[in-house]
Amino acid sequence: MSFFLNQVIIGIQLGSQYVMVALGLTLIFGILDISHFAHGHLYMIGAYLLYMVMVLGGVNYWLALFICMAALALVGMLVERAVYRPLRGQPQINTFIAAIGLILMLETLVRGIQPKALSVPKPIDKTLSFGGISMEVQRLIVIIGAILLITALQLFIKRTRLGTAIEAVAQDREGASLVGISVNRISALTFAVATALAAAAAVFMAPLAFISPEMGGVLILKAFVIVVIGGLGSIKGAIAGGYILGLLEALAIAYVSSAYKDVFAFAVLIVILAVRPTGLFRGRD
Amino acid sequence: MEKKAKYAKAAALLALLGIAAALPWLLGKYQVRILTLAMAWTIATLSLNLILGYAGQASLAHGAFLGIGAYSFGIMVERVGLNFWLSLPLACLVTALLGMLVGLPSLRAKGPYFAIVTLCFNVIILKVFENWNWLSGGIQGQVVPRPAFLVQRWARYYFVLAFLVLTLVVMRLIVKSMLGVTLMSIRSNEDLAEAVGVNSFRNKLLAFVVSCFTVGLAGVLLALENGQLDFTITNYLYSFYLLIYLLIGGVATLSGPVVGTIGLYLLLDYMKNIGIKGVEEFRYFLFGLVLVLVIIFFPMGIVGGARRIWEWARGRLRRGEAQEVAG
Amino acid sequence: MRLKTAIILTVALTMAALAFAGCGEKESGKVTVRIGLTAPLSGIGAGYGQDIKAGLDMAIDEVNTKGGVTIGDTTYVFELLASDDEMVPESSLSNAQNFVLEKDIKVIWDPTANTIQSLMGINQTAGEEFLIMAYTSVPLYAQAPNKYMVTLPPPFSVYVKEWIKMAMGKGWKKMGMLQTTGAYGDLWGKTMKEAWTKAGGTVVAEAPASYYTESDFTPYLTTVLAANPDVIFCGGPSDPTALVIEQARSLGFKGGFIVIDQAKLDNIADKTGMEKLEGCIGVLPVEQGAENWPAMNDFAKKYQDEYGERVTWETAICYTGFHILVNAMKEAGSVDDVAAIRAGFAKGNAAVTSGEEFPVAFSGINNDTGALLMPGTAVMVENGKFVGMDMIEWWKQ
Amino acid sequence: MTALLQVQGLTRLFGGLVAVNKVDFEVPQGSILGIIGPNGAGKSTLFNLIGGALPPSEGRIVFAGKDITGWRPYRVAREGIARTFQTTALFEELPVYINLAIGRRMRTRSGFWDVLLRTPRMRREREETTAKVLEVLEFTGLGKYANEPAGSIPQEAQKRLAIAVALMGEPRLMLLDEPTGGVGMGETDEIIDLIGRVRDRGITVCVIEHKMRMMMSLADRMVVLNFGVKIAEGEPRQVCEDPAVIEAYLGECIA
Repeated sequence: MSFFLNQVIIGIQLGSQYVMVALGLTLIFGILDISHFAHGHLYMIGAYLLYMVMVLGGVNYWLALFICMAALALVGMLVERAVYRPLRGQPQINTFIAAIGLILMLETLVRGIQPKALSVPKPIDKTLSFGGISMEVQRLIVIIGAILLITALQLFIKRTRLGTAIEAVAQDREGASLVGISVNRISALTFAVATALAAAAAVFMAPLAFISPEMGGVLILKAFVIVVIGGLGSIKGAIAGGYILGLLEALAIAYVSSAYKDVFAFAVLIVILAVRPTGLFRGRD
Repeated sequence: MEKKAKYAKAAALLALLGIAAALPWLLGKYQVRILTLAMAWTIATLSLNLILGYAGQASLAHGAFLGIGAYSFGIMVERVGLNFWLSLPLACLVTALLGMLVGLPSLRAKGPYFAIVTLCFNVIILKVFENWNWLSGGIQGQVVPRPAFLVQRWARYYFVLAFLVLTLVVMRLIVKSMLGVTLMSIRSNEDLAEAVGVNSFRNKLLAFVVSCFTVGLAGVLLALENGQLDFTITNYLYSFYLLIYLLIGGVATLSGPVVGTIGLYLLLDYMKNIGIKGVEEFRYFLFGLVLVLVIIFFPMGIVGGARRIWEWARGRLRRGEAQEVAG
Repeated sequence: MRLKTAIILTVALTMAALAFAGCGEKESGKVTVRIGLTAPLSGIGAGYGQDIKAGLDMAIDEVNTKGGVTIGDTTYVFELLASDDEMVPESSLSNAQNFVLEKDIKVIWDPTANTIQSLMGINQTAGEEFLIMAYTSVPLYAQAPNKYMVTLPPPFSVYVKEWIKMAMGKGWKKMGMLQTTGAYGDLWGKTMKEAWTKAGGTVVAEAPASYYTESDFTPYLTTVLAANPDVIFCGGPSDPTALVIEQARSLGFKGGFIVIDQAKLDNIADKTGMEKLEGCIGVLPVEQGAENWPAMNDFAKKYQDEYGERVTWETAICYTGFHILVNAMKEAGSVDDVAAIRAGFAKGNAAVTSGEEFPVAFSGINNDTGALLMPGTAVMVENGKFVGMDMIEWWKQ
Repeated sequence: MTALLQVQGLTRLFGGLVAVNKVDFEVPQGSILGIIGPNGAGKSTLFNLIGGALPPSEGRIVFAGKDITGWRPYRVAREGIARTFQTTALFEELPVYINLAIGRRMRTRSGFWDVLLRTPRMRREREETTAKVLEVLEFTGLGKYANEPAGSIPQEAQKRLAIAVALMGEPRLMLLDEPTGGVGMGETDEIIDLIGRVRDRGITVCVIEHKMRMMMSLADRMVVLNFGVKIAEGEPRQVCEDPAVIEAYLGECIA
């Protein structure tokens, strides 16, 4: 029983990471209709930023969290301005190609500068044990961090003027431009928020694993699937989808087959989409 | 005028075919090999063009189907010992059949939802081939024996060239027929197409199955050229690459896939073997840059862009003539 | 008229310059021999490929600065052409084709098990033969029926028996398996499982993981640890292996590890510290080899100076292997007759290197299989130290 | 006159919302039925239910004696019901003549193998389609736009094109959703004239409009919807004087 519970908690932690990345992706998709496949690679850049700020710069972990979020938000806005804005009005699949181009550029660049894997120390290097379950403190930080960020995002969208504007555009693009909200500003802002979320995810996750140029590629695939399963543009969907995938993986490793866990997880996702062809929470078409 | 243009086009195509036929005698063995591979990939891109370019459904499972076609051929010839000429169409049929099984549930989903379902399928196939050593041949892969008449490199070149021409002819027949127009109507406005009596699901399924058959053929040809296979042939990255070739070349055209695939394939190979250190190391950076720039400045791909430039130039020319007459 | 002359002159001069530039082939009467390397130079395996390349670069540099090698009445210098294959067999095939057909290369190094097979499919083609210098420990390659292939490191089966002896000596009976997935990991897993159960042990849990795509092994570890193993069999590339060990310790695992040969214990120790490696069984770290082979010390130092990192087995073995190749060419009296070069390995003392002179001592070659004879050494971490066993001269067993 | 289309107790729920509530009406053969009502009255939903784009929650749709409730749109279309959409739906990037040819597709049978083998059937059908396209181009006066992409011709011509595409399948009933919507006042005459001529070809027509004045002259009968409920039905004049209608329209139609 405690083994099952252990796997569930790990699944939630895996899911937390997926949710943080998928949230940004679903915001960008819902609001701007962009298949921002390079999101995972911005996450990777976030991890390297953490390395630079914390290991090379000697800054405290928690301060580094905010520095990385702010810095990566800027990078996100830059990407939006340089790559996606010129593509506005083009078919969605074109943004997908541009995103792949961006992925290739970012990954090659990082690898050219630092080909070897790096690691950052844990801010609290302890393991907690209770009732037969043992887990590192850092994993709790990931789980709690994700919950805090989800709440913050909800508050931002529901309580602030800018946030409501974002939601307005998500619901009706033309309507929003009629009310006088600048689409350019919303677009830049969405990227800033989404990328800051990715940075937070990277900062939380980096001490648990190691940092490599490839770390974004695997993650983005899962995050994108989550966004679609949840329903494109649906925040609720991204949250639910992220935790579902995390749990599926953790339980598949334990009870199905570790080598075939992706086969199992992705097959379940296909079944979900076959039953609900527009995602768990009906997203935009 | 119209007729003249038609003859000019036919002559240009014939000349192109002539050049293609002469190439093995002008180029080195390595270039012949690269061109053979590029042509096989072109067939794969053409197959994606049918389902994505014309029917408007972005399949991200073509990497998987490419591998399935290649492996079923390899297994039939090497392990089962079937005759070459029997295995070739059978491998394509197996791919098409699997395409039907995948298409039946997945084509009900639309747009990005369909793309993701197919992507999930591709991931599953990749993982199965990666982990199931009996199927993939494990570390030693799957040997693909070649028949005697394909032992020579130039023979394989002509073999693939023949299939490329055949694929182009069939695609043209489809695209220029009522069937092609029906597919385009689904791409353009599926609700309206249904409202005017088009069974969109059936037509999409047909396009998907034909597309899978064709990508299976591409897989067989790749397997023949390489002589061996391993699980990476089912990688979903190949689905992405086909998408890149298609969109950079020019979607929903017949020349786009040819230009895009051969152009980009040769570009990557050139950057790798040019022998300049920076270029080789950062070739994917440059490749990515090319993708971003082309898609920003030529949203309709190289062929679409060239067409627009040509029309613009012709328009200017005509206006110039008109002004001269007026003056 | 004058302009035309000027243009013609310029063109002629440029072409002459280009022609001379292209003539690097023969500098001061020496002929350049090109050697090919197809390896992962970018992507996940980049570090590994770069280590191989470093060994070859160092050896070639050394041979060339000494003025090259004289065979018959010609003096040869060497040039390494390295091409990235990202560990994809199709790319390595293309690289090899490019080397052979375009660059006239007769010897190609390939350090990844799954890409070697694709080279074996083409290297005996009449008129396009080339020699494969295979850096792989997969045992089936050490017995491969390929006329033109030489394998460098010892086959991994060499270690299995010793490792099991060490582990059983500790009283460990229950093994959990968490090795890398894929064909290479599967082969390892199968070999280990068979030998372990045969020796009287039991396998209590199996959760292989993809070391190339996973970044967090905890869900695998909890699954394995739930079965209370005495020892965990793990390994893939060094970085993720270090993570597996570190996370296992974080979860409170006190037992030992058996680490497959792909992972380097010294690199792992750099990440985790020796304390967490207690009870870890694996392949002797490269610098410990200096106990038997004194030349290793100088080599390691030289490498450290040049590359700023600790040397690896890949670098040391390929460095020595290149010298053996040159010996074989000398014995063969040819740099381009593939059959003769391959035969040259078995002539005289071509494949015998002394530990006084080279970082790795090879004892020759098995002329039937093409396997170079390098002893393997198993070690175990005890009380914070690598405790080595004797060198295993597996070809004598 | 027999009823070509019978709608009985048709209901559609969206979540808790009733978009169409137990609506009954009949359309006699060869007539023009006007369906009017304020915005959000459920008119377009009604067409979506008849056309098969949405499955009804309750009720029956009988067309020419056949129960077609819940059929997929393409089967409904093949049965002989053609429709246009409120926001003009065309195959925008395709030329006008191809738009028309697609409208004919359901009456042709050549498939994949005919295309590959270029069978006589395919050639025959191609000729038939060409003839029909020319005929409909002539009938709708769209000849001069034949080669232009449908999305680039004037708004009013697009409206006529939508009707032309519907005509290509030789329907027995045509459902027109705001055929003059978004068209300037001066340009509606041609469309109204076209609808009249469509009826003269023997095709029964249902028109959604909220320009009531236009319906007065065109429709033989009218059905008025408000909040998904049918509030009136009958001759145009009679419907217009109905107090419930006047209330719903805030007296708009009295003028």
